[in-house]
Amino acid sequence: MSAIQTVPLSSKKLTNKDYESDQEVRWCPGCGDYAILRQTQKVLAELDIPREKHVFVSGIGCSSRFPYYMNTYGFHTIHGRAPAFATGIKCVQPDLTVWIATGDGDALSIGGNHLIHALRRNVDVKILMFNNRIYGLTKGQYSPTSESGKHTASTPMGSPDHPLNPLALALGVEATFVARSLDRDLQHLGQTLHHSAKHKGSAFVEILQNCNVFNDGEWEKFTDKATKPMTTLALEDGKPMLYGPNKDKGLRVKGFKLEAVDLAKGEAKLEDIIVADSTDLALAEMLARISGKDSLPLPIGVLYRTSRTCYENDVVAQVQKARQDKPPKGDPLDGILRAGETWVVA
Amino acid sequence: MSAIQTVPLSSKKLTNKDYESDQEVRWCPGCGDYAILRQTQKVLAELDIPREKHVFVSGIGCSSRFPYYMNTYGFHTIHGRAPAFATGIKCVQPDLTVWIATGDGDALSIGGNHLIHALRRNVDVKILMFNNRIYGLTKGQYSPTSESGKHTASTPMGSPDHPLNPLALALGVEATFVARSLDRDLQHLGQTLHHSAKHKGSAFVEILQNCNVFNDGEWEKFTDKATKPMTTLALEDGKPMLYGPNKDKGLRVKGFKLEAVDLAKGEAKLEDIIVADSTDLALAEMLARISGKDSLPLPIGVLYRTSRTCYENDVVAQVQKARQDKPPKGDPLDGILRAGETWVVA
Amino acid sequence: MSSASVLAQPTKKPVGQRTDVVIYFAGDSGDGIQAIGGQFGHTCVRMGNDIVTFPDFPAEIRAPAGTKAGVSGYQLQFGNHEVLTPGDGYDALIALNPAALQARVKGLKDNGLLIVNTDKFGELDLKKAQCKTNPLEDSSLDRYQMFKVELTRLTRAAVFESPLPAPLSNREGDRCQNFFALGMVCWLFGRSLDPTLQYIDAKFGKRAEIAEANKRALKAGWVYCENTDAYVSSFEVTAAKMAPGLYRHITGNQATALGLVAAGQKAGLPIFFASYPITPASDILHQLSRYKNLNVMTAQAEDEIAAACMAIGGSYAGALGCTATSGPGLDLKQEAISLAVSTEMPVVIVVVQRGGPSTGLPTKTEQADLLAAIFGRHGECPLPVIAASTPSDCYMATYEASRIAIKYRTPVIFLSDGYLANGAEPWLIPAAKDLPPINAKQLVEVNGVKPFQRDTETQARQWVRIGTPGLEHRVGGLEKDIGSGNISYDPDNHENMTHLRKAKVDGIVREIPPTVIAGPTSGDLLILGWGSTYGAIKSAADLARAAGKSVAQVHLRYLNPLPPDLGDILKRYKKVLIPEMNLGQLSLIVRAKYVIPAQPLNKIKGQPFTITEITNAIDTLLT
Amino acid sequence: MSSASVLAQPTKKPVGQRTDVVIYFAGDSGDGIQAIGGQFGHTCVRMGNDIVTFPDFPAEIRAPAGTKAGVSGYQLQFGNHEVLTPGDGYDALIALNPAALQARVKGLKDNGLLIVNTDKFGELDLKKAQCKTNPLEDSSLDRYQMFKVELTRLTRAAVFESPLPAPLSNREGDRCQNFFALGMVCWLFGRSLDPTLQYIDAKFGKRAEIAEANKRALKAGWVYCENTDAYVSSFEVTAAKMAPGLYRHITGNQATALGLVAAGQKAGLPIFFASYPITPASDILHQLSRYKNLNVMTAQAEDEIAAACMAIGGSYAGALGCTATSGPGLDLKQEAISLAVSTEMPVVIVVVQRGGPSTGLPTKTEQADLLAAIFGRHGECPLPVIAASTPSDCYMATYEASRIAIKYRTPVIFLSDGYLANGAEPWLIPAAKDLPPINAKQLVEVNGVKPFQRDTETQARQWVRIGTPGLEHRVGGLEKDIGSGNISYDPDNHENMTHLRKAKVDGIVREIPPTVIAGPTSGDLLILGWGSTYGAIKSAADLARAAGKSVAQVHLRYLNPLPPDLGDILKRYKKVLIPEMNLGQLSLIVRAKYVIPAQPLNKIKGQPFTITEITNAIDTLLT
Ligand SMILES: Cc1ncc(C[n+]2csc(CCOP(=O)(O)OP(=O)(O)O)c2C)c(N)n1
Ligand SMILES: Cc1ncc(C[n+]2csc(CCOP(=O)(O)OP(=O)(O)O)c2C)c(N)n1
Ligand code: SF4
Ligand code: SF4
Ligand SMILES: [Mg+2]
Ligand SMILES: [Mg+2]
Repeated sequence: MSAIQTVPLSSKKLTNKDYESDQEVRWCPGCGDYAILRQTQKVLAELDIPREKHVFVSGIGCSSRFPYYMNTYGFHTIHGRAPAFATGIKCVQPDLTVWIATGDGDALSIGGNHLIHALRRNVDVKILMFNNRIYGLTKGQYSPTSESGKHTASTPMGSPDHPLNPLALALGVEATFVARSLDRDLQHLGQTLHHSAKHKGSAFVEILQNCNVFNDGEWEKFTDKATKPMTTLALEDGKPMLYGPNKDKGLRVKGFKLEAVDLAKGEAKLEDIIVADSTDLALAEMLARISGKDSLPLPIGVLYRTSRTCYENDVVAQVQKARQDKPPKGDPLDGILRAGETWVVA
Repeated sequence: MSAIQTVPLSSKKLTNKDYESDQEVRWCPGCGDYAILRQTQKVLAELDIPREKHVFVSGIGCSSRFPYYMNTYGFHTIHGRAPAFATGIKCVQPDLTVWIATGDGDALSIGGNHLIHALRRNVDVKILMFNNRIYGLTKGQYSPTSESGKHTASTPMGSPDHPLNPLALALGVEATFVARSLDRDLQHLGQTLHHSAKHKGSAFVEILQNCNVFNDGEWEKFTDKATKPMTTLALEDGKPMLYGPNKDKGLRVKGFKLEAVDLAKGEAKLEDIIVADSTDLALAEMLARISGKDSLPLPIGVLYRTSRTCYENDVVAQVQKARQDKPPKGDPLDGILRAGETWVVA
Repeated sequence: MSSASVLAQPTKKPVGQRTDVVIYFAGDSGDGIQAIGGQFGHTCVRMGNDIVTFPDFPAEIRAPAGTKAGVSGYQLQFGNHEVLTPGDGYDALIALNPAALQARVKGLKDNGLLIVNTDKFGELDLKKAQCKTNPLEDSSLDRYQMFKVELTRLTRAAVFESPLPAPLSNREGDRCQNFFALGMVCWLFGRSLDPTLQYIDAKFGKRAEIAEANKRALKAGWVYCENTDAYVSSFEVTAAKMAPGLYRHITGNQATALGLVAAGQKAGLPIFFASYPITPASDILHQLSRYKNLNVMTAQAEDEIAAACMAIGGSYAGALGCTATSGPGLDLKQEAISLAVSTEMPVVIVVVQRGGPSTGLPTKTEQADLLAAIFGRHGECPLPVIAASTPSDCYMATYEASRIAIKYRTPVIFLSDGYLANGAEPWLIPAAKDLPPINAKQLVEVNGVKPFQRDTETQARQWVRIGTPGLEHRVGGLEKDIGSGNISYDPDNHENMTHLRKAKVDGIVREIPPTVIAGPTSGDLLILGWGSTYGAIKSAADLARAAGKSVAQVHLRYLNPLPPDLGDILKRYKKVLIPEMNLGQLSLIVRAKYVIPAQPLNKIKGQPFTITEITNAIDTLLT
Repeated sequence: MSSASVLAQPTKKPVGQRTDVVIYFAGDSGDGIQAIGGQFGHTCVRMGNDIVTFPDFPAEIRAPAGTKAGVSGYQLQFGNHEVLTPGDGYDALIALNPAALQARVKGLKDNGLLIVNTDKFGELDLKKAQCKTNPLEDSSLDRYQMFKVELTRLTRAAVFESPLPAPLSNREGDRCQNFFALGMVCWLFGRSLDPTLQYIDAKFGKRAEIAEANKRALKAGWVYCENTDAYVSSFEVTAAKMAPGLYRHITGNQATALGLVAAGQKAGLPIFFASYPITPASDILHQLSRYKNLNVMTAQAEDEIAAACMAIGGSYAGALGCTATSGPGLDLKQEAISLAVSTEMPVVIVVVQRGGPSTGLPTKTEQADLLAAIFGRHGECPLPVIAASTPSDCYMATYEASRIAIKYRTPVIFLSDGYLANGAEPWLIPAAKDLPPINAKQLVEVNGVKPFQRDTETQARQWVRIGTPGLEHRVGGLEKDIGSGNISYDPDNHENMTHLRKAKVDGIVREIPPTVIAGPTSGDLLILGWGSTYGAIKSAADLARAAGKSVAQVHLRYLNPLPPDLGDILKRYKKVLIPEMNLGQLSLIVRAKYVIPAQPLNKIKGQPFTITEITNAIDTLLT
């Protein structure tokens, strides 16, 4: 174990309020970030973790202002690098619960490399990526998740980029926990955050978030009460993948492809419907490819989870092992200064 | 079309020799890079592209010395950034054939972000990633593809990182061409390079390469004549995935998993064996997950290909369209200087 | 579209005369302050005044309503003479809420006009603004001419006076308050409403009810002043004597974008501009992406490093590669710029400086990236650095940066700043034909010239058009043999190449015209400046000379290399004062190079110098 | 393991005496030159000499055999007095092939001893080395004492003289040539074979046949000289008078690693070292990853940016965060370092300078990152910069950098260079107890102290142990209110914070002991230096004083801030000379700060200064 330790107070039960910092929240009125903030405060209050053990790390962006509003430890760093800071923090104090609040630009554009390395290393951090498919803070340029052809401040003739699929990327680098939720589905968001907090290892959570100033309505068809039942599919392990207002539509496999079927119309039977299983990587990859643009409903919830040693555990374990195997004798510093070949001049 | 044009010479048929530069090749004797160099020279001589239309761009590393040895245009840039340079080059001269020579460290460690963005944008570059699972040039530290637990100069107690799977990463970001080949299988390498050159769009080719100084024998079981038939599977579109010295072993799907079966032992029939289809993404993802560590053979060849607009095409097309739609009148510069609201002071 | 100048709105009240006026509009981020500020400036210009503007807004997209942090401001000076700064104190402050009042009233001159919206001084409003007492009721504002207006109520009354072309919510109606305020200000300073009426039509044309509501509010504000009994009087500022010709408005970022386009056109090269958004530089990307019809390619890269590398790749392939960023992005680009130095690629790097260090004050101005621009790369890695002095000057400065980059085959850093970038001024539109030529000769055929051969005058190496048959060669960041360009580890060669790189940049002095001295060519004090401090320094120096003091001014365009005659000039004055919005960066270079004890005058508040601050420094030094 | 000193191998031939000798081993990259160079140095040390070494190898892992580009060299001076540089000219050159001869013979003194392997002068060898004629046959080498040896043949004969414990291929046998050469050199300079015999056993112990072959070659080389009729004579260098105590060898990179470990131990903090490999800094990571038992965590990051950020994260979490890199990596880390300045995180950034710009000369030394270290970040972003003067001095310099980082809660840059990093010297091992204490107090409980409260003396803010209940707070890179640490856009606050950051760093002068002047405390000439030029400057200054000249020397550890007494000292000399392996970076700062016309002496060849070069500059200045 690292030498850095703090003494936890006996933690009395806390409420959302206890997680609100004294700083004014400075997002645009109506921004989806508010809901995410409130849910996060709520989930933290429900967790069995003392408040002082939470650290929120962020990069730069509207979303990255998040730490200021959480009455926990917080580090608002530089654009795109939050995963690297978080890795340092985790190695030195592995018992902290480290959260990263990041945007689609922060995480996937300038920060893409740090993100994929944190995920493959399985650093035990919870990454909440607020995906509004736009750069909010810099006033409306397209982001790596913006659809191609998008007209923005920097692309008056349409974006020439093919978008990144955040979940496919996370799976591609073998993230151990991959999920998606929505700013406007508070309950689902709360649950998903809860699952991510409980996961030991990197948890990647894409949160579809509305930027009502620069990209209003981007996710409306998935969040609007009227269309949501048909456009989204809430995954629940062990349950068949059903959706629709009457839960009578479902997903079936055909070859290596997923297919939407209508049970009511007799297109398939319940047994044909795939049962959600977040431990199945190949299935997760197929689900991750659903874009919500065609007839298939967009999966929300936990797409994939597995378990693997966390990076910081290995880092710390090596120190422990070295200290056991080669316990420093006498003044340890003198020991290493004098190690190796030495000679005496009289 | 961009304004930058060059006049091609009527190209006489060239040979390997014509692609050898006058610079001494400075890799360690026995390094796998030599074979890759020779095959590339050979493939280029066979292509129907004038020599001066080839540009080799590289980052830093042993592998990144590649451009110096090619008698084409070449740009040895900085560590990890070759894809960004190549993107600039392609936008300005889209008719060049741009190659990137890179290492596992250059491409996936410091350069991971540029790689994934070039791939998703589908910039028409051919990325040859020499994967020796080590940092050669800096003398033997572990790389992002090194297996975890690996003992290297920087990890005397073993690497704490879970490795990246380059092909799964490329698929995760929707690369349009994903392949693998070996430094020691000259014919296969030549073919694969040929396919990549013919692909319009980003081609990502992982080449398993031996660094005989710092990581000797890393791929031996896949390259050694004795073991190769059992450990590798050469993909050929339309052909069943058979392998083994007598081509009597094959791959079959079970659920969402691949399974090795022995036809000779009657474990399956030929019809059960999957037929290679490089247009099937889900299949490609499953194949990409084969690590070669368990009983399944490592797939080599083209795992996946699809077609999508190239980034630079869009960039150039927008310029063309703007010039058509808003053709500058008179002195075009005066035109835009005077555009918008103006007034006269008498 | 070109439009004639407009006349003042006729008023029935008496009108005073002024030579210049400074106005400050302040309100919430959501109140439309930038819109009416810009519109007022535009109106002044159409009426023949010279103006300087200074938008000043928070770093948040929309900070919490009603708080001081959320205040958006727009300062503007207009006059009947050359106007050089947004002005020191304001003659009038329009404060749409208590927070705006609290945050900005410090700048209002004694006896200045203070317009406040009394409808926004409820208890909650005061609390959000952290007012302990109501400033309208305590005597804290006694030294101003207060003009209290029930802006919200009056606006609503005007907007909903008669049926609109389509229904509008109360909230939408309230959004017209800014135009009511603008209407008032137009009356007060005898400004025409026409340009604003045109603007409203153009902007809201698609929703006639909104256009109509705003027009009603604007006119109502004007009429309110014309009819009100409140003791305020109208002032007029006559037109300035401006050089005749065709004018337009221009901000520094627009001018920067146009300068690059101009360079591309004159050089006959495509522009390849790759950038990553960052305040206050993003607009350059936005602007350029609208000039594609002039052979401009734009790319939004994944980060600043990629942007710089793409730009270099673009230059390598024969375009003029450029990129723009601000401080944090400059740090990130340095390694790539270093490669451009080593491989001699013509690239223009625009740096719009903002408050640092780190994220610092992203929407505020500063000049603290000069040393980073000159010295911020590892190794001996010289490159030219050029700066602009006013928003419109960004045009020629960027053009010059491009010209030098191309002629000398070198990356060039052009330093702008937040104040230049967002500030607007009227601009006598220059003619394309008057620009100095740019010779962007590339080697496009085998003619005996080698890729690494140098121009004997400039030391620039060939710019080979890649793709040309017979000129295949390799470049890279390792040290190169001075003759062949092949990799060389030879010690003497490295020293020679290092000197060559330095000599090449130092040789750019031959591009620098004789330094212009405003004022006496020798004397008591020389004020040496660079960048956006120009206006304040000139005003203060002019004032000092008018007061009989021996004060001269030199303002630098070339920061590296410095003008060849500068050393001699500096020695002709007893003292040298260097005002900078940093802790003395040009001072350091001047002291080191000329070994003279130049006096720094530093301000580092995210705000431009006021004339008074410089005047005070002059007075201190001369007594 | 500690080992006693050894005695010279007994010889039957006459032995001359020398006070010091410079030897240069040169051969192909694959010839094992670094091994025998190191082993020879080690032997000298064991015999009581002082030594300085200078390994000099190509950037390629293994450049093409037989070419000049592939030459690997090892220069070494040993003496019976304090040795300060690897020496100017060599007394002896051992050239294992024509390329090595061609590339290095320039450095051999007239009448110097030249040992060549005649078996390697075939036509192909000569061609690879680009020799037009055979240098052994033309008269180009007449001014040297040539000692021609059929090294390959003789080695084979020795190795295969009798059966080996296991069979060995010819190629493997040939690999022993370097030890044959070493055996010869040991005879020539009266060195014991014992340390090398021990080394061979330790290194090849597992393959007895290889160990035996190498031992045979070593001894054969010795015997060959003892018996040969060639006219060469043996020299002896007696032991130097070195301070008594326990010694070890140390390179700069080892010393740097140990300095960090020492700081962690003394501060009672874990070390969290995150780095990305880069020549010549990688070894620091390698070293530290072997000290995990001393509470050292090491991480190989995905790039330099991540490394810096991880280190800062480590400091934020309460460890001493550190990172090491070289020039290109410094560029990349600057934005993160800027955040560490803004948030006041104690981080040590080691920069091992190498030839630039860009990739430059990665395996060669240079001092050209000083200005980038001090000024290379956007905004006003001050931090302390510290340098070491010898390989072993890296220990104390790194320790001091860490101490200051922790005490002042600031990132500190420690500047090493390629010459220090790879150079080795004997080191009188210091005792842990003699190190100055480091007070790494962290706030670990609620006791009325606020997270942003400052120490009144140092201005350092609290180092809050995150995870402590009741101290929850937020930090970030936006400007912070000077009192509360909350985000503040207030203009005056920004100016105050900017001054505070500068004052905090400037205040570190209180840590700087009075400057040590070697030589007269006033006089004709002061040589001011920093970093690895120490030995050459000291030697030249000592020589000049011995020749009756008024020459003093000051060598700086603290580059930012500079020592408080430096200004006064500089003024006491008629002239100031500043030798640097760059184009005058310290010169620039000294000239700017003290407004004195200090003279730069610049060398930028990837090679350290020779004593002669500095002596010449002294002579020029003093006549
Ligand atoms: C190094 C650097 N480059 C660029 C910026 C400017 N910048 C700040 S936030 C941002 C993108 C924000 O987009 P996103 O991460 O999606 O966050 P959002 O505002 O949409 O929540 C950019 C480009 C910066 N602060 N630092
Ligand atoms: C910015 C920067 N960081 C680090 C380095 C040092 N460096 C050079 S090559 C390399 C890694 C090489 O590994 P890889 O890409 O796998 O190439 P290989 O040598 O194995 O072919 C590193 C870390 C550098 N040159 N520049
Ligand atoms: S700009 Fe968009 S993302 Fe940012 S605070 Fe406003 S609504 Fe939210
Ligand atoms: S170090 Fe390895 S990869 Fe590099 S040249 Fe040598 S064998 Fe090849
Ligand atoms: Mg976003
Ligand atoms: Mg490698």
